[in-house]
Amino acid sequence: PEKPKVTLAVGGKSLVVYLPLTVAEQLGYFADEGLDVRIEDFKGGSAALKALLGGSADLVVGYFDHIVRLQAQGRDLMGVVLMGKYPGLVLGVRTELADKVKTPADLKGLKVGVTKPGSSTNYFVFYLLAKEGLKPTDVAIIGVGGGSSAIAAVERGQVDAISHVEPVITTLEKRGQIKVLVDTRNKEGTEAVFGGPYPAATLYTHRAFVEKNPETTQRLVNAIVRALQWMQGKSAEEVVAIMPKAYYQNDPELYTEIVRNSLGMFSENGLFPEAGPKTAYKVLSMFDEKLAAAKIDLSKTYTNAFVERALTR
Amino acid sequence: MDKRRVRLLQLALLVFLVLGWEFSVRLGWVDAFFFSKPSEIALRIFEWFKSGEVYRHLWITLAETVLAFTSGTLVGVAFGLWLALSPVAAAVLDPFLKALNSVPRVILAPIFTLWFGLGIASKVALGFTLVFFIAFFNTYQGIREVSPVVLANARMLGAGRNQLLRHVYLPSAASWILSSLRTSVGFAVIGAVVGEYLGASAGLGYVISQAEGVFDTTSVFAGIVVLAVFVVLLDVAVSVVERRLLVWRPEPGQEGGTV
Amino acid sequence: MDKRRVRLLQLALLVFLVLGWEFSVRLGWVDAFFFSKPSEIALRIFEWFKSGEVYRHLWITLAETVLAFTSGTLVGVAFGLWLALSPVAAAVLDPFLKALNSVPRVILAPIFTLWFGLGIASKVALGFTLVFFIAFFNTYQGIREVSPVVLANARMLGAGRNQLLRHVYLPSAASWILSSLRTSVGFAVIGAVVGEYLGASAGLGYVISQAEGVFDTTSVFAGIVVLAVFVVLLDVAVSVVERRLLVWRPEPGQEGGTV
Amino acid sequence: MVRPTNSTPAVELLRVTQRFGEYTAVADVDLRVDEGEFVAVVGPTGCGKSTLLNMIAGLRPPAAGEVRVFGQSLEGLNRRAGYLFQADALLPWKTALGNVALGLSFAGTAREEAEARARGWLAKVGLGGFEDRYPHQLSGGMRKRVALAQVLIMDPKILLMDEPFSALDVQTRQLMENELLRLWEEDQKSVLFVTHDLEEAIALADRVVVMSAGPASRPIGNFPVSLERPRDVTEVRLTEAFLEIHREVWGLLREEVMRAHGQA
Amino acid sequence: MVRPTNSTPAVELLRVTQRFGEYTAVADVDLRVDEGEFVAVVGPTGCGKSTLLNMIAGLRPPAAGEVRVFGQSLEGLNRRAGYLFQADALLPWKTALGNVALGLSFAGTAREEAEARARGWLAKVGLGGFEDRYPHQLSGGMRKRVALAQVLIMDPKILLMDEPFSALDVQTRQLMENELLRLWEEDQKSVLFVTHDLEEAIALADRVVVMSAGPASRPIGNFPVSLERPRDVTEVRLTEAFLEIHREVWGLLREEVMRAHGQA
Ligand SMILES: Nc1ncnc2c1ncn2[C@@H]1O[C@H](COP(=O)(O)OP(=O)(O)OP(=O)(O)O)[C@@H](O)[C@H]1O
Ligand SMILES: Nc1ncnc2c1ncn2[C@@H]1O[C@H](COP(=O)(O)OP(=O)(O)OP(=O)(O)O)[C@@H](O)[C@H]1O
Ligand SMILES: [Mg+2]
Ligand SMILES: [Mg+2]
Repeated sequence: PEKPKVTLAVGGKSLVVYLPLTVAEQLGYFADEGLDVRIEDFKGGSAALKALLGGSADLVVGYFDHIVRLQAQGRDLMGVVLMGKYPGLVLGVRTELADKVKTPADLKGLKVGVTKPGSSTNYFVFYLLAKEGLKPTDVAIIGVGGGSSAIAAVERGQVDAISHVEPVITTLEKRGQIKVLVDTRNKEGTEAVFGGPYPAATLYTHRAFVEKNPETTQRLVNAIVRALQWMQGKSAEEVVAIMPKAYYQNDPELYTEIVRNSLGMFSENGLFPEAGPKTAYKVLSMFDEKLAAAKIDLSKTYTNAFVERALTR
Repeated sequence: MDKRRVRLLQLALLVFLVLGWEFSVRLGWVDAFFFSKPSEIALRIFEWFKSGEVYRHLWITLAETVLAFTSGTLVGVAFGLWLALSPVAAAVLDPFLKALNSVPRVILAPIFTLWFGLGIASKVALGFTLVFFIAFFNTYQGIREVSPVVLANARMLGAGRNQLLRHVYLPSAASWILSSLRTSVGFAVIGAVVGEYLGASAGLGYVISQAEGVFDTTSVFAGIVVLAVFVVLLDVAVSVVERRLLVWRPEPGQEGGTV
Repeated sequence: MDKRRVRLLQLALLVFLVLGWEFSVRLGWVDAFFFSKPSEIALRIFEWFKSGEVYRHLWITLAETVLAFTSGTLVGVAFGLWLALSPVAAAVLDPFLKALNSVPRVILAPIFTLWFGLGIASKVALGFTLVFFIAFFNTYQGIREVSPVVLANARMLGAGRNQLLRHVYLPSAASWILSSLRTSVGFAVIGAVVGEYLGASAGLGYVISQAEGVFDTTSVFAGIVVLAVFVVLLDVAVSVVERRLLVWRPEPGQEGGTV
Repeated sequence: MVRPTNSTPAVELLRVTQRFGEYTAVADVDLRVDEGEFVAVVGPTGCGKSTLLNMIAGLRPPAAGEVRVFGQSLEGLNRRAGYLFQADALLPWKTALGNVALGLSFAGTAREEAEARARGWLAKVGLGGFEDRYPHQLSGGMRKRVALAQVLIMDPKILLMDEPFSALDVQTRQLMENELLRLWEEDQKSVLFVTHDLEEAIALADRVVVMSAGPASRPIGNFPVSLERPRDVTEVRLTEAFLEIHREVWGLLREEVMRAHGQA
Repeated sequence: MVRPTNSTPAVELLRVTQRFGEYTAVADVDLRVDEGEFVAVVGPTGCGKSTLLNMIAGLRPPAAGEVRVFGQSLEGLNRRAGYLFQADALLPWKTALGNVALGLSFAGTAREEAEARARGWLAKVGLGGFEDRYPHQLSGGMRKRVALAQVLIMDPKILLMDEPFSALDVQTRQLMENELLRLWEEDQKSVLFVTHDLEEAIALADRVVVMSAGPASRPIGNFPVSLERPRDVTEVRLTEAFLEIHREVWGLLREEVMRAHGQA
């Protein structure tokens, strides 16, 4: 390959949405392709993206949303393989309020926790409200952070509902703190909410990188696709078994549960469904005037060429 | 040395930095995505103040900073005094304090949320843990630097423990303590902003965090600039206190009688 | 006051804290999800060292800390010296430095990555920005505290600028500078760890960050404990330096001739 | 006027030794200051005079032996004593007035009263008008006088004075000496007065103690001064008796100093 | 032996004034120290003697008037002068040896040589064996002697001495005085010597200058001392000529001090 040493940036490597990356790493698929992949872990997808833009990382494993946003800012980024078909965003409500709040419409006047203002979890709430005819200002959005501070915020009653991703959701569920209202970890939920597939975890980079290093890109895609295929039909326990011990040692049961809840999210072959990017753009541009104003050629945000080649091997 | 020349030089330096920045961006030497442009940042700040939306955030951050600063300083100074005057306690607690000071506060955020909720208190707590140690270490050392002759004199004149504190230890350690204030003003702000950044619903850190989420570097820098101006103003306040407390010192070059 | 008693008291305090923690968790007063259990933490640390996987991380964090600490201290002291001896420069730069010190380093992380890449350098830079200011402010103040008589004496004896620095300013400011080292050891570690925490592929901060991602509080605390022990050891090194540099001081209660 | 020898001495040193690390400054010192007695201590520089005063003040306990104050073994600070230090010991952050009023305010005297009395004392030491100066704004001799007022205002029963007048010009010095004598005569103070000025020692004291050169210094001479009281320090210097004692002490001291310098 | 009056004076003050804020310490002072001349300055405490020395040392430029050194107007520090400060000015972080060797090492002398010479000087001031002590481990008089050695080792052309011997016992003081005279006579040093001891002033100097009481102090008396050289400081005190000058100066000083105290 043109570039046997590759640096991948990821915003939270141990997060379950990026599971296929760890699978490929743990099973040695990158090495099998003759690549020396170094995975740099960041706090959050936007930090990982900045590492790419700054030139210190070659590719990013992150959310598709970012590609769309950055296209609007004139950065020619493109996804080369899709790992998550569904965004995995979940809206839950504190158990005590479960009988009062049955749909997003009931959130009016309540405090909703999100990872960070301006993040996907935040827009997810806005989107749900908009679908019910409510305005963003009808709820109070509170940033609760990504990790256990989110748990703390719910348990202390600092927020009434929470829009978050794994592992926070399953953890809260297991602790009996929330009841899930809206769930996009699976096909039904995602289609009910977004009316179509919504691409999530993606391996992406600059178009220039892809053009300059087609072989390297191909091999990376090969490894990821192989990991996705390996995951097909595996049980949560089987997947957990190959994970680094650090991921599950604290509470294997909880981790297995999280994986089980998430297995449906992953793409079985890595292909971007054609409707996916449109859904993403539609949702994102609802709350971002700059994005709405920008002319974005969605066909440039991804390519299935590498995946197709990988699948024919 | 005169005030006006200093102000002029400062202005010149500022203009130079700002222009350098502006042109580096415009000429494409640095990437606007990461650095934005001073002109845009200025515009953004102007808009913030014009629309008035920034006041609420500024006010919250100010409150957090001032609370963290005063509580951290007071407790740090008190603790420093106590330990400096109780050698055994100091020897025993020393490694514990050092160890505590090395804990990255960012990691403690969940615990702060758990204990203090998401409101002002948890940000104040975060700032407190930064300010406290700076005030503590400086006070501790300052007290130990007290001139033994002056101390002995005050004791012979019948000073009790509290009187020694008030009339000897504190004035003597004043320049140490004030110096710690200089450093910790900045850290108090950092505590507040990082706290907001990690989870909040208002404050400058919140604004910055939100801007970061949508890659709005201009707003991020606008936030930083507002912050910085804010700290410089706070520091002026500290300087005023310092000048009032240290009237008794020889100004450099005016030490006639002593030399 | 004797060493053994101090060690015993420290041990007692440690045992008390650890047992208190353990039982609060076991009795359900505090939630193991957030606080883990000392016994488990100890076990985890033991496993880390047994399997040897922690050494690589420890080594990287150590390297970053030491680099940030030494570079930050050296540059901070040099800068402090320079400004303390050039009143105009000090007056001009003062607000700029204050403003810079107030910038939350967490927000700068992406820029550091941009400039210094993903390796050690960007973490060192983060630690540097913390250590620098502490060393700078303390040195600056320490230099200004030099006794005017001693200074005049050295000048009359023919000391040039560099000789004044070496024989008067630096020894006189030594206790200020050393005190800043005490504070900044902790901050150097924080810089390194936060840098790793925000983006890295190795180091204790990385370990902690990974653990946080899967709610492995035990590993988070294990990381913090390893860190803390590590800082206490670094601090012992600083103390040794301090004792060697300050032999000339009266030990408390030994100031016979002076009193 | 010869003072009555009181039964319990104000200060008594019993085989007192002081060490600094390896160095023995004073060894096996026996010394006694009766109530109302004025004792002057002279000796080669560095012999251990300040060391003695520090022990009597309770600032540094002796390595061996015992210090007794009014018959009681001294523990901690000597609360009956006022100590005029050899080194500059004013609080740099207090004005002259604040420094002089300090002891009174420690004792709980109301601020106005303390300041009024401090003002009076500053005038007595010739520093009226300098109330608001900080120590660094005063000359060496002025600082010494402020320190003098600072101690005397407290009216202590025992006065420890370490070269109090050496930074003063001759005339001011004599004014201060006379003032000191007046105070001492007014109420039976016990004074231990370290000086290098032999004439001053003889002119003021009831007894002059001569210390040997260090290390391991101790008193080697004890000269009672039987000059009339009240004395005027200027006039007394011209009497025959004065010159007699002066010659004696001088001879002994000279020997000691020569010995010390010979040793080195 | 009367010194020849040289045409360019070593130090010359021309209508020099010094102020501290509102307070005028010295005003319109004219003073001249010839090359090889030994001038003693006496005056009431706080009149401005140290202030004068500071100006001549170049540590604080005068508020008005001019200081000339060997005919040249003084800018910045006076590099020809050695200054023995009134206050403690040793470097606390250097041993006695290190302090004495300091000036030489600043001048680039090799370490061994500097230390050897410093050792010699310490012995001369009677402090052989105390080389390794830090200042805080020395007595007041010992520190003064270290400072003396520190200045004299540099062999400056102009010597400014501010009460150098006041902390020494009489005998050590006389040893030092004789040493100083010897040095001065060996090579035409110009000395400006501040003291409160009138006898010392007359015994040592070619000329005694009396300052008036402050504020706005200036020289009000100028007494040439025409005693034979070389002098022995002990013996010269007994001569008639000595007593004559002493009486004169004394009278003037007494008046000044009384005026000062009366004022206050
Ligand atoms: N902290 C100390 N460490 C070591 N030696 C000391 C210390 N303090 C005093 N000494 C020594 O003890 C001796 C006596 O000192 P002291 O100050 O009592 O002398 P002194 O009689 O007051 O002299 P002077 O007349 O010069 O004031 C000196 O040799 C001094 O060097
Ligand atoms: N920094 C200062 N600020 C204000 N006044 C000062 C300062 N330095 C000196 N003075 C005043 O100047 C006058 C002269 O001081 P100086 O130290 O020269 O006196 P001196 O003649 O050396 O006295 P002494 O014999 O006591 O040493 C004093 O009245 C003093 O209070
Ligand atoms: Mg003494
Ligand atoms: Mg003086």
